[in-house]
Amino acid sequence: MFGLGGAPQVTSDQKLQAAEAELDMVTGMFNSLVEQCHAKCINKSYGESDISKQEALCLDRCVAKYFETNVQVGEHMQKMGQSGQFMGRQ
Amino acid sequence: MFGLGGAPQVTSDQKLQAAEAELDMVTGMFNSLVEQCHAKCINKSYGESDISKQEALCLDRCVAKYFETNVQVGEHMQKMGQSGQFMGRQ
Amino acid sequence: MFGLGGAPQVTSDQKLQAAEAELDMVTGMFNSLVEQCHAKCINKSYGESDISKQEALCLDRCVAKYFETNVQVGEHMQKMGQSGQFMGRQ
Amino acid sequence: MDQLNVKEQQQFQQIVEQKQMKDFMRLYSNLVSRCFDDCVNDFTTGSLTTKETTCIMKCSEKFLKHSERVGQRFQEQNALLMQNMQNR
Amino acid sequence: MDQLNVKEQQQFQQIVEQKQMKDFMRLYSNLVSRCFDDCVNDFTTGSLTTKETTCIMKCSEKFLKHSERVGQRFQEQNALLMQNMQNR
Amino acid sequence: MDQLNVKEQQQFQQIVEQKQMKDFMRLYSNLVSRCFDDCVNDFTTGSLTTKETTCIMKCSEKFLKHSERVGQRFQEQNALLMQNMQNR
Repeated sequence: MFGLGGAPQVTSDQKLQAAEAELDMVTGMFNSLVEQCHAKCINKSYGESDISKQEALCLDRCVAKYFETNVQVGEHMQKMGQSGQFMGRQ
Repeated sequence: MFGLGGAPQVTSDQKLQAAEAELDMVTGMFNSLVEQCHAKCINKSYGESDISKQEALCLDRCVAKYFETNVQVGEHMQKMGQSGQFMGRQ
Repeated sequence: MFGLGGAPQVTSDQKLQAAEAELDMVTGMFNSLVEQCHAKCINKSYGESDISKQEALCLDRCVAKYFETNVQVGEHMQKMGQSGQFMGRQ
Repeated sequence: MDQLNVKEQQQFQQIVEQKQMKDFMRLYSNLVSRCFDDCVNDFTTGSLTTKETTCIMKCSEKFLKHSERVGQRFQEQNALLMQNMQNR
Repeated sequence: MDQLNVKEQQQFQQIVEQKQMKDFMRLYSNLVSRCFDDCVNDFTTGSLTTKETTCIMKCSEKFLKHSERVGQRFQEQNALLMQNMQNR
Repeated sequence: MDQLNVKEQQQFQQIVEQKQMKDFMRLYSNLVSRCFDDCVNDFTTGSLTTKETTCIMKCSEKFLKHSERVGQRFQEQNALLMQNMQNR
């Protein structure tokens, strides 16, 4: 998802491990998205088993804004990483 | 716990993996049960280190109702799965 | 961290697994510490990107008290374990 | 993922398949936990009341529809993201 | 689980044993986190007060008794469930 | 850890390195989830507002500084603990 998995690695094993770590992260993000958008958008009185139009609109925007957040944080971290503010020191 | 682990599989490896996944699910359920029944039944002022009679009764019912919920959800999902409403599409 | 990893084990595999389990526990503790001290000390209005002096002091004490809690619980569990009140029965 | 050769892709596919059963089990466990948490809060009785059972059914159906919709949007956004990264 | 043959059951038993140490460590970590969360909320001091220490002791004992009781009920209910599935 | 011989220590070092990428990814995911949760709560718009973006930047910087500080203290306390255990 973030174009990882292609660092200067050599063995098949390491490439597979990187790919697996990436898969785990995408899965983790999806699970977290499901939880968070449920908390932010879904009415928990369960009068209906269907998702209302309002809830559906909220969910679509919730996912879109989560991805935007992801991109923003990624770019910001790269900027901070290049300026040597974080990483390695931690 | 759900009679899984016996699908049309061939290798020992796959059978062991299915059994391990099932074990992980049962362990996960137990951990979640411990957390949830603690939240629903246990007084967090900790005046006593013993569980009161009222708390004990609440815990017993909490576990029983959780298992009932588990069965209900399982049967409901199977019904929905057979009617083709979910699974595979997701 | 707790001097585990040195029980009467034989194979390299078992020793490595014990060491890995210990590593996982320390990592888990650190992650939990990050979460809990954030909840207890950090102002979430995010007017500033810097940690205030007050927040920093709170964090330092939060980590120290967490370690103290860890030691207390460890000693208490050992005492209870020796008196045979728990473990094995569960 | 295009850095993996054919053989590595096959191995990776196996890893993906191994994880799918776990993912399904986690979805199921989450469903049970969530609906139990939202619907069952009265412990004066030892088995589920009609009201609780109804709530659990609606909750679980709604949660599946919810994760289905979030899954669709997730894939769309992910595809969009990959496209943007390649066009840069 | 009866679909596993004897050799597979031995291998599975090894997996179970590997997981038990992890389970114990998780129980321990949960205990520390929970009692820290419930008992320690004053950071005007740098080490535990007597009141906090007392709370932590009672909290951890109570949590162990709690998980022991939940564990017993869990096993009973699980046995019941397996029985019901075989009698169907 | 001193119970491991040289070869075992090398193997253990490999395990540690394998976990580091996972740890970094988890830190990153936690960061996104936390700042999304704390900063984005208005869904009358479909993309981030300026206010939300500012909040996310500050939240993520602050969270990194936070985990850095907690990490330093954690290591100090851990070193202290190991020392105390050996002196007993």
